[in-house]
Amino acid sequence: MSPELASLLRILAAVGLMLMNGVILIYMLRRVLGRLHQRLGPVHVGPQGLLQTPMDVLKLLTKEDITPTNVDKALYFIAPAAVFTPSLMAYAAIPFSPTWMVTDLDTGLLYTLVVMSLVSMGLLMAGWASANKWSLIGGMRSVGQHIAYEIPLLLSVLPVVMYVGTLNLSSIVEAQSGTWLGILPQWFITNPLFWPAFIIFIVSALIKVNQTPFDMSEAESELVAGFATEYSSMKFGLFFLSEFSNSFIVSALAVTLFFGGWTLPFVPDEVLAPIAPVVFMLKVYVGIFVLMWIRGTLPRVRMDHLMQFAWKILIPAVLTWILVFGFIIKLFDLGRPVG
Amino acid sequence: MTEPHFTVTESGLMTPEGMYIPGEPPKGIRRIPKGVDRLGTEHLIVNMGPQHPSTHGVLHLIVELDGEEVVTVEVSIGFLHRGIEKLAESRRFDHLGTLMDRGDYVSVIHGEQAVALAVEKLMEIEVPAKAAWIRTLTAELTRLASHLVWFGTFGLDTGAMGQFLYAMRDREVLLDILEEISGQRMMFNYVRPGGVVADLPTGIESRILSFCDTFEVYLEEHDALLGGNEIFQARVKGIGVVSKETALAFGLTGANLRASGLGFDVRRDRPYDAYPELEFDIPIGTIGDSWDRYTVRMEEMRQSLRMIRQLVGGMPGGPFTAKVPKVLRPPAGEVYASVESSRGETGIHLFTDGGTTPYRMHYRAASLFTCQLFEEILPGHLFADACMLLGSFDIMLGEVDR
Amino acid sequence: MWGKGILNGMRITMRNMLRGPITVRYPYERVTLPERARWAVEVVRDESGAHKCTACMTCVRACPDHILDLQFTTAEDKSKHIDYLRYEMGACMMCGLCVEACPFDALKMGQDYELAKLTRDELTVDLLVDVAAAAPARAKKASEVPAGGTDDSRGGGTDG
Amino acid sequence: MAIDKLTGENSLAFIKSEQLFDYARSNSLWYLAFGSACCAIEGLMHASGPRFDFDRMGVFFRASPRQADVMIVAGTVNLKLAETVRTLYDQMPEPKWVVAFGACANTGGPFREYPNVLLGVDKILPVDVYVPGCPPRPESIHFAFRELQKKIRGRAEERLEARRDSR
Repeated sequence: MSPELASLLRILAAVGLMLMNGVILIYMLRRVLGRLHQRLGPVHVGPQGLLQTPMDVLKLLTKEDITPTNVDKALYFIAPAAVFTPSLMAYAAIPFSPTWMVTDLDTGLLYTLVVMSLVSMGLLMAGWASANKWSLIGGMRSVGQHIAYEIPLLLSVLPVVMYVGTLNLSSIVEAQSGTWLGILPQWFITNPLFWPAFIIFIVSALIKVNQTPFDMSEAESELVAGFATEYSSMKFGLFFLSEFSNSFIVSALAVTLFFGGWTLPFVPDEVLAPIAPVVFMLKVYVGIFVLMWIRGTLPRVRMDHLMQFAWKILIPAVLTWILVFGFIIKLFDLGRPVG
Repeated sequence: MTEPHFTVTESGLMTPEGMYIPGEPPKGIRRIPKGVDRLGTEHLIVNMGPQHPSTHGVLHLIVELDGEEVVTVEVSIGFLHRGIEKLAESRRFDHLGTLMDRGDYVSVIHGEQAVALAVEKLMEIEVPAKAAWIRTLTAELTRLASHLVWFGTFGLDTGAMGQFLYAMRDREVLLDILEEISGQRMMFNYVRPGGVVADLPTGIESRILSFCDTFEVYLEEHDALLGGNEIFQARVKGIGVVSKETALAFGLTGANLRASGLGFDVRRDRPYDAYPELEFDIPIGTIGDSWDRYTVRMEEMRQSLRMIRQLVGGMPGGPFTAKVPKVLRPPAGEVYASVESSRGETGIHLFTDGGTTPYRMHYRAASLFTCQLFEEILPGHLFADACMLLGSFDIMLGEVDR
Repeated sequence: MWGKGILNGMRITMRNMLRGPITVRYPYERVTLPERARWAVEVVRDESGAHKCTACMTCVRACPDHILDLQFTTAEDKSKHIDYLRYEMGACMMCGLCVEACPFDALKMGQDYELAKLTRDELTVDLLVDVAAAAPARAKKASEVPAGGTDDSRGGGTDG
Repeated sequence: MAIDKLTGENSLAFIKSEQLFDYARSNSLWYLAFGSACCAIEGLMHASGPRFDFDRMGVFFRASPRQADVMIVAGTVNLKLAETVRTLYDQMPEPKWVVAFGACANTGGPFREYPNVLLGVDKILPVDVYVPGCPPRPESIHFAFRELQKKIRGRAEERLEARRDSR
């Protein structure tokens, strides 16, 4: 097989995975939220309601596609794609197993974070082009929160990068294989040195996925449907899918950086190799369940509280922590650069 | 965009009401001229409602926003005007309850009770003890159900779906009990002049008591889930402060008034039915912000539970209705009777001319007074807070528009 | 500490999740209605299908919404013959006042809440027409139409 | 001509795919969260609450009319509100359905003697299902949605029928 064909196949697999993921995650969200609220969630369409999201997608595909009169037609049309494409591109560098990934970028971490930050541009486009005041406020809010939390998100992964000395995601995973003293898995989450970074990462990542408690940009009780107010049919479906795809990416990043990716402690490599993607996906889905649990519990944060938290607390905190962390690993010579 | 209603002259802005002086509101009007403020940005006017998730019905607010800050608010009501007061003039006195049910459609019994009390006052009917106690019991159960709707939608306004669904879960049990007593889940048509329609069904006492036991646990959970949440506290504390003077000036009653630190409660100050024989406390807030309104209502739910326990325990025997003629014909005159509904004082002012229908009925609805307050309270808050403020006041549009 | 309340809230939602769902799977399970439940007005019939209405007009006068319409003709021997007792189900608020007023207990509040109709004409019914007697005729009419694939009354094809 | 037989509007392939889409539509009815009065509590809030859980049937609410399939008119519509209701209906994308929930939406209900109240929402919208009751139980709206699903699925059946007859 020629390398071009192989990479094409990989890209197609990533697209398929993303669509599948979106469909499964929407179903999972409805079931999990249902259970959290002592309901059932969709159960009547297909066995255990499994056909529910395919039905929704089919319906959205055949709905009338309304273009309101006063919209900026070009932007209105591009915006869903501009939101959807980055969240698809972000799949490229995620290491599902030692061999399963679209491409093993040397700057994989940076690439993923940068591509994810493109989403906010699409949201602003949608908000601006819709010629709707709710959409405009929603788009503005989303840009505000994304820009504010880009910085702590980028900075919070720095301790990991300083520790392993690489931006390559699969190298970061490899650095976490093995155990501490034969008891704990050698994931970064088991090392107290990484806890502050992890907390900051989780908070800023939650904001990136636009979910409660940080769903100001589509706050249902305030802005009707935020940036997506004027979108109908599959354009809306793309927003919907990309939101879930984002939560997958965020969870996958957290697993890669802090929970050891596809590694498992006490399992020899030859056993692990075939089941590595399964292990990875399981970890990611546990992470997504926690996201949904948070979503079903917390009320929404106010915009100005959020901004103050970012600029006044989170960014100084993460900068300080990077400084302290750098001193610690330099003083005690803790860094374990790979490669 | 409409035409700006000002002209620019050499000395500044000329509005129809006079010269605009920066930093001060224009003379005679509160509205800052459109499109002008200290940043020089254009104000955004959004129409909130009649279809908007956080207006709880069909309230229409015309909100002028400067960025995210609310500058002015105009309340537009009347989307649910269906002539309850006018239709009452063609309804017999014992049928008035069916109209009042649909006035404040969440605290239903209180409307029926107010009508019944008014007619009884006119005709000087002595209500048997048991009827009074059953009425009070159903009224307190309804108060719980109504406060649960407030709690759920307040949670929904803050973006938390869980609270809403948990509140609905508890309300289901309450509605089952009320359905068993009266026959319908919402529009009971149970209280009539002279008493109630039917006796309590057998075995309902144990159901009510077991509900009280479970709900006591759930109520503390609700309080911890929403009230204990730091995000929620940061959003409600110090927001929407209604001072004592404002509260009095706008004629607030009920929990909104008590949150401002004024302890007026019809149940205690103008007691009716079985309330004089019950032991209960009246929670009072301190500064009148959203947090006070929240805590006062939560405490009211606990007091309601306490009252329900007393009512079930001490239910007297005897007939459940007084001897009343089949067709009520009160003497000519006028009467005012009020009850403490979940939203404040619900009053009925009846004018009669000796016929079988009222000559005129006035319905004093607490939410209408709360509605007027928005134009005063909302400006200066962020838009997100404005949505929450609407939730914290607990208005019911059926009562506002009637 | 800031954040304690949030964690406590997460604990509470998890506890609620473990309590299990309370959902009634409606078409397959039903809530038993209490005895006093009031839904659409029905006419009380004895075994032979005869009703007790004497056309006294009390219910028509009692109805606050004026949705009952009773027409009768008086024969030469002063016996009343009821033409129809028309009942606008679509406007009924099911308050039960007509049933309370009826001196002959000829009316009762039904317990059937599945009242959804597809056309407006079906919202007005003649209460005195015996539905049980008319049923065979309707069944015959239905049998002429071939049965649809997914079209069974309680629960579609793939419900599970 | 030949290709028309295979893909035309009355071809079996077309009708069968329509049938599939109708099945999908009937199983994913998102409703517009717009209640005006009493019925909103029962028909929208309690019906989607934990006890009667609308989500089971794939029915959940959208706040924006652009994403809704069904409009549940729950409550009294008076002349001032009628314009809004009509606008909301016009903003919904095709195919769309209307459920008139409760006595007021059906015929004006207890308030129909008042001149300001609209005598049934079918005066301004094409109503598909009427649900009597004041307010109806949450199960009533579930039943109404099942009726609506049957109606949606029945459309393709009718066309197949017509096709068979035309041969």
